[in-house]
Amino acid sequence: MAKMSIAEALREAIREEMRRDERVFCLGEDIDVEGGFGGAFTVTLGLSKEFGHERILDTPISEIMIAGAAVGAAMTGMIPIADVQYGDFLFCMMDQLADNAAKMTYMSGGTVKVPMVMRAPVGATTRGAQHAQSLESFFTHIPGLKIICPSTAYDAKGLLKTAIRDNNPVVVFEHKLLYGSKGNRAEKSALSPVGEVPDEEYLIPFGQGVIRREGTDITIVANLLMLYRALEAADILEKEGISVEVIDPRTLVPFDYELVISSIKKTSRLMIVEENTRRNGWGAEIAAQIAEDALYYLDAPIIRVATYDVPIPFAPIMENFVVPSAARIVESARKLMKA
Amino acid sequence: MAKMSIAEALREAIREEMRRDERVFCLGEDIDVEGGFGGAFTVTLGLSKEFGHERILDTPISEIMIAGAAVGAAMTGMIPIADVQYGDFLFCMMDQLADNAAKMTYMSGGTVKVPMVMRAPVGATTRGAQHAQSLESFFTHIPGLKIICPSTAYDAKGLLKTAIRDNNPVVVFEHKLLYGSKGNRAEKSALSPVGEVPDEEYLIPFGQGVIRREGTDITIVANLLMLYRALEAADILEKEGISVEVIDPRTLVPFDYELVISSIKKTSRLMIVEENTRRNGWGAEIAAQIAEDALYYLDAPIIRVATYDVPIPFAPIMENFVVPSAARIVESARKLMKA
Amino acid sequence: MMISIERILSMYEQMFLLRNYEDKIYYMFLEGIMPGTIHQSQGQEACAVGMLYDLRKEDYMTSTHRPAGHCLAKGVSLNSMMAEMFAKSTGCCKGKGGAMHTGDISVGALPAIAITAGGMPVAVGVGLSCKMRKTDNVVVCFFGDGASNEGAFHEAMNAASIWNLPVVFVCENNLYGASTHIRQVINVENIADRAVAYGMPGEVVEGNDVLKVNEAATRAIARAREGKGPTLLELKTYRRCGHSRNDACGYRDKQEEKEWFDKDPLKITKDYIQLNKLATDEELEQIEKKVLQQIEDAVEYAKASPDPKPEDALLHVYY
Amino acid sequence: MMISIERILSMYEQMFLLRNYEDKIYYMFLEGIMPGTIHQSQGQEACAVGMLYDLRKEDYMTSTHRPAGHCLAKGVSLNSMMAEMFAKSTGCCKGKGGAMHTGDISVGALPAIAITAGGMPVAVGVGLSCKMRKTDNVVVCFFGDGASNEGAFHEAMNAASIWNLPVVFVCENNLYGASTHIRQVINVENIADRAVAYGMPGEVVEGNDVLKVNEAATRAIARAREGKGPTLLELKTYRRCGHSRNDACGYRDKQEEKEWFDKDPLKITKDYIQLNKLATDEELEQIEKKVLQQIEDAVEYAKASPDPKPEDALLHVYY
Ligand SMILES: Cc1ncc(C[n+]2csc(CCOP(=O)(O)OP(=O)(O)O)c2C)c(N)n1
Ligand SMILES: Cc1ncc(C[n+]2csc(CCOP(=O)(O)OP(=O)(O)O)c2C)c(N)n1
Ligand SMILES: [Mg+2]
Ligand SMILES: [Mg+2]
Repeated sequence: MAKMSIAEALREAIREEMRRDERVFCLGEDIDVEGGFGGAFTVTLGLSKEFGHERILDTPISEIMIAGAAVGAAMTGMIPIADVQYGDFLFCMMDQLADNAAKMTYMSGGTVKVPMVMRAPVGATTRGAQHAQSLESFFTHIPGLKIICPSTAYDAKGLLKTAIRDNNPVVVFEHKLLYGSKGNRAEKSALSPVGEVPDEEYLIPFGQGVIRREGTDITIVANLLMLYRALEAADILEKEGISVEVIDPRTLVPFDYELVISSIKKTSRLMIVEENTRRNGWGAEIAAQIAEDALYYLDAPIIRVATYDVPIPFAPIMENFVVPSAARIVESARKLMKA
Repeated sequence: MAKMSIAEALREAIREEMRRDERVFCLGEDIDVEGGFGGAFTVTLGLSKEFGHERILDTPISEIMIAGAAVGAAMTGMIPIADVQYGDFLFCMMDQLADNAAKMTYMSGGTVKVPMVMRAPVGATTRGAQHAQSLESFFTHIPGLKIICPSTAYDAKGLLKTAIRDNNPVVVFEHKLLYGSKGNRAEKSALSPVGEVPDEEYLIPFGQGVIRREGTDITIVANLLMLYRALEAADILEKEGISVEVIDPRTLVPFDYELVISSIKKTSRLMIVEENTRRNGWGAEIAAQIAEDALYYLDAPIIRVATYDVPIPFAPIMENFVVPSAARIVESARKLMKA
Repeated sequence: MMISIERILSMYEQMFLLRNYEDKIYYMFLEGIMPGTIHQSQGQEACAVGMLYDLRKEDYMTSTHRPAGHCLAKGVSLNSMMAEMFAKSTGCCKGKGGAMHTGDISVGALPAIAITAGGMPVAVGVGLSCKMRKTDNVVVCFFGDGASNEGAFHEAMNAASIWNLPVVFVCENNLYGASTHIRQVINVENIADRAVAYGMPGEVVEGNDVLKVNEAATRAIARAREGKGPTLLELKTYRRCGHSRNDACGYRDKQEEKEWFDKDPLKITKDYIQLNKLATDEELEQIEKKVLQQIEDAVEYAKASPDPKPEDALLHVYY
Repeated sequence: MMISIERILSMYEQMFLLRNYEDKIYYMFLEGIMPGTIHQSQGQEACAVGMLYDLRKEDYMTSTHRPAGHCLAKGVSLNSMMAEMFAKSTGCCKGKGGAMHTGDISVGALPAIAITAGGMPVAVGVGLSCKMRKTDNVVVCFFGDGASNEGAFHEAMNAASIWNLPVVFVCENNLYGASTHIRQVINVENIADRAVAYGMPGEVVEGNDVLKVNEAATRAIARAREGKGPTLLELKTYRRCGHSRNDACGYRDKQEEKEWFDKDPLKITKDYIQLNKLATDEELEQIEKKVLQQIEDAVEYAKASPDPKPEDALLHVYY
């Protein structure tokens, strides 16, 4: 067992897969320039030492090309791991991801495969509105993509390895405040959870959530940074005698409904916590699906705690107000118990 | 009162607003080349005769530029009406719409306004996966945008005029099978509703849905083409003694929850019909919101009837299978009554 | 030097196939027995055939919303192309792709991409793959004059150049992007002139002369194969058909149409053959009859093929 | 011809302000009393001042993730800039924009756009607006060397050219896009060479010499004002600072750094003034002291300014 940050775990996953399979390569902006950053959050730092700059490919600032090249390489025998510095820039390559990556297999009647991975850091970190968005829900709406969001080092390594071996395009959402990036790429107010990672190889299948904390009164589904806020809230609520079960879905497409339903059978109350803005967030899909399949298990309305429907403001005072805090989760949980 | 197709109604709205306010202009690909198409669906056909090619501006095939230019012109005293030939191409300009159009007012602390209109045809018409998507739900998730979807000639004119006078970016989703485009731009299997349009000027405020058909057993919320499929289904269901109330929201952001809630107070059953793919569609947001605010009025689960989560296949047999049909709505309604 | 007889005859045969395949589709489409829309390539046969004639099966091609000629010339089977147009389960995309997405990866024809210039960054990735896998395969990337104004064009051209990739960028300049004349949307004489912005060789080619196209293709493909990097070829050509469906081309100058219609690539090649007595009229007729029969057979095959099942729509979302 | 004394002195004063504003921010940021991140412009002062010195208030400017110098030179108030860095309600964006989005439309400075090249299509729209409203206003559009590889660059350059818009495209080539040297990502000598692809004049300018920049600016701006269309200016310059935050620039060649650091735009201008005896050292000191005081005052103003209320975050989503 080694202790690792999420950035290190992702790096190890990439390293192991690149050693295992020479078709795997990385491309992105500033991912491992000599003396550079190793990507915006150090995930690919130093990999070119072992694999060279052909397989750790620094690109021009050309997002359309990065995504398109990943699609083309994936269709013809390679396994690209592409990277954007901030998830927000996925909008610049949206067409390639939505119209090509997601549809090539289908449009070809299943004769073409697109085994690519698209990595994107998300989360608000006082950078202002264009470097703060959580874009999961733009992509869960696109059939043909798989969407994962690891929140621990263990999951980061196991899920990324699974993504690399998947024959379909997988978008990996990683949280800026969870990486544990070091040096001059360190993030203020980062949580940077360090976790145990087995020395022996392991893979984590998609579609299996985990219960991060057991409880009996309320089920909270939360991903990435919001998972930690939910756990923080659960501690506070416990002191008030409210027992919260916290579920980390780990992957959004596919999503582990069984786990959530088995949990609400017990708690009969559901809250979803998400960092993306509320309207049409992935939490809406979960809520709607549960309202259709498991309504009868619920004793109270389904609550979503999400970022308010505004662009992310720069001022920390305002950013902290719009992004769900442990306090807001606690407050919503109290209301929910009274409902 | 004049009878008009939706394409004609949109054209009249643009014509009136361009006459009223010289800041209003149109830009897009092939929107009114001499001897050309007047846009992919004839909406802007002939307008250059009256307004000239400066104000009916044919552009290169450059979606990023089209959207960005609309943003820049809007911020500096103009009111652009931009156009994409197929809604799918919005992905090519996603960054400009999501990061600039939607956020400029906010990022500037309210000092800058972006009064632009982005028009986009949606719907599956046997063109294959890249010319078939309904993209409403990618945009309802973006704070700062308003989203409208007129389904009648009367609404098309009244809502578009309101959009043009709005100080914010408005995305207008229009349905290819509802335009009533003529000549060589006519669409096979188009519905092309013709509607009464008053001769005197009128505007339709955003956020006000309408009841297209009254009923007592089930409330169906449906937009664009799905509205007509829902009405068709309602006729069939009536013969079976199931009374359906059909609501056309007309605008998705803002959304008229009051109307829906007042309806389900009566029917206690809610179904949402949408043409976009199901996962994370706008119907999920409506369902989630109702499950949070009005759960107690419901006697049955909230049902969503949407396009299956697949890219749109080319073969009509398969396309008709994945897109909600009146038959599928009827079937779901019967189930819902038994629930 | 004089081209070999069977070479020129088979080029003519291919061009004749492309032309008559499209014409046949056009008539059937007007009859209303075909779903969707069509973007046809009559008049641009010399581009597809000249560029792809010497490509290997292992080489790749990316195409556009106007892919029929490219696909047939790259070796996608006539039957599977026709069946796709009829939305049959035997189509090259099993009826899921349609006219704008035909292709067959087994012969190196990627499913066509209908997003203008959307295939260009993909071609960069294919070139990267050919290079990284240490093959000497190349990619021919087709796009139009209008596509050269897309951001995707710029990003793809630049990347292919700095990475020295085996990509041949082929701009079929048919003077129009839909109804818009290229002169109205670019401020340079030739699209090939844009190659200088990427330090890439650019060449203007008479796109309706299959031999001229093939000569340019030979140079560019050899360059790519030898690892010397990408080339931009601009093939000057013209649509004999509408942009799509029953487009009457009201936006085109009649004089311009006449001049270009006179430069019919099939006629140019046929004249060359006859002038140089490379085949008798009988031999040519034989070829043409054979091809027309193949097309009829393909139509029969397609019509006789089974429709996909509605539920097949749920397959192939994931590989 | 010799430049007027007050002109060169006020240019120097502006450059001195830009440099010391950024340096002050840098120290305060390291102290940790400032939120977010910083992308600074030390070393590129001659670009901002030379380009914008003669711009009218009614003229427009679009900027990037590195906007401080541009904004100050365009006339955004020092106090409101500083207050925005402190995330105060008195900031030029009321604390909502932050370091990457500073601007003030009332002086023609659009809120900076932090998406690389994202401001270029917007500048096209501003140029369109200036033209359609029949004003003789112009737009100066700043972007970086790295931005010239974005599709947005291509689409914007082409549109501005075919529509003959009053846009001056200014590429501040500081040799790096983040950690990536421009040589690794383009295959042409100069970014200005890309102008030919759009039929637009392109010019390479010594970007650290404010007078040379100003001369080029004067020509390009006059051309735009007279309705003769856009120009691409490439200003060769260099960052004296990191790309962002506490970046030690480990990716830069030390020799390269030394050569460029010697070409300090402030020193070049000061030397020019002293060589031509346009001001005494006392006069220069006066100016510098005045500016340093203004900066200290701005810091005081910012610190004393009220924070926004948390709920203010809910305002201004819509106009
Ligand atoms: C991104 C995008 N924008 C617009 C369209 C609509 N469209 C289809 S074909 C076409 C014209 C393309 O012109 P060109 O590149 O010259 O190819 P050609 O049709 O002449 O073969 C347009 C605008 C599209 N398919 N994709
Ligand atoms: C679309 C997009 N991609 C990537 C980034 C991340 N990023 C911020 S600045 C920068 C480098 C830009 O280089 P250049 O254009 O030369 O400007 P400079 O930083 O040198 O001023 C990058 C890659 C971004 N902000 N937007
Ligand atoms: Mg063309
Ligand atoms: Mg730079």
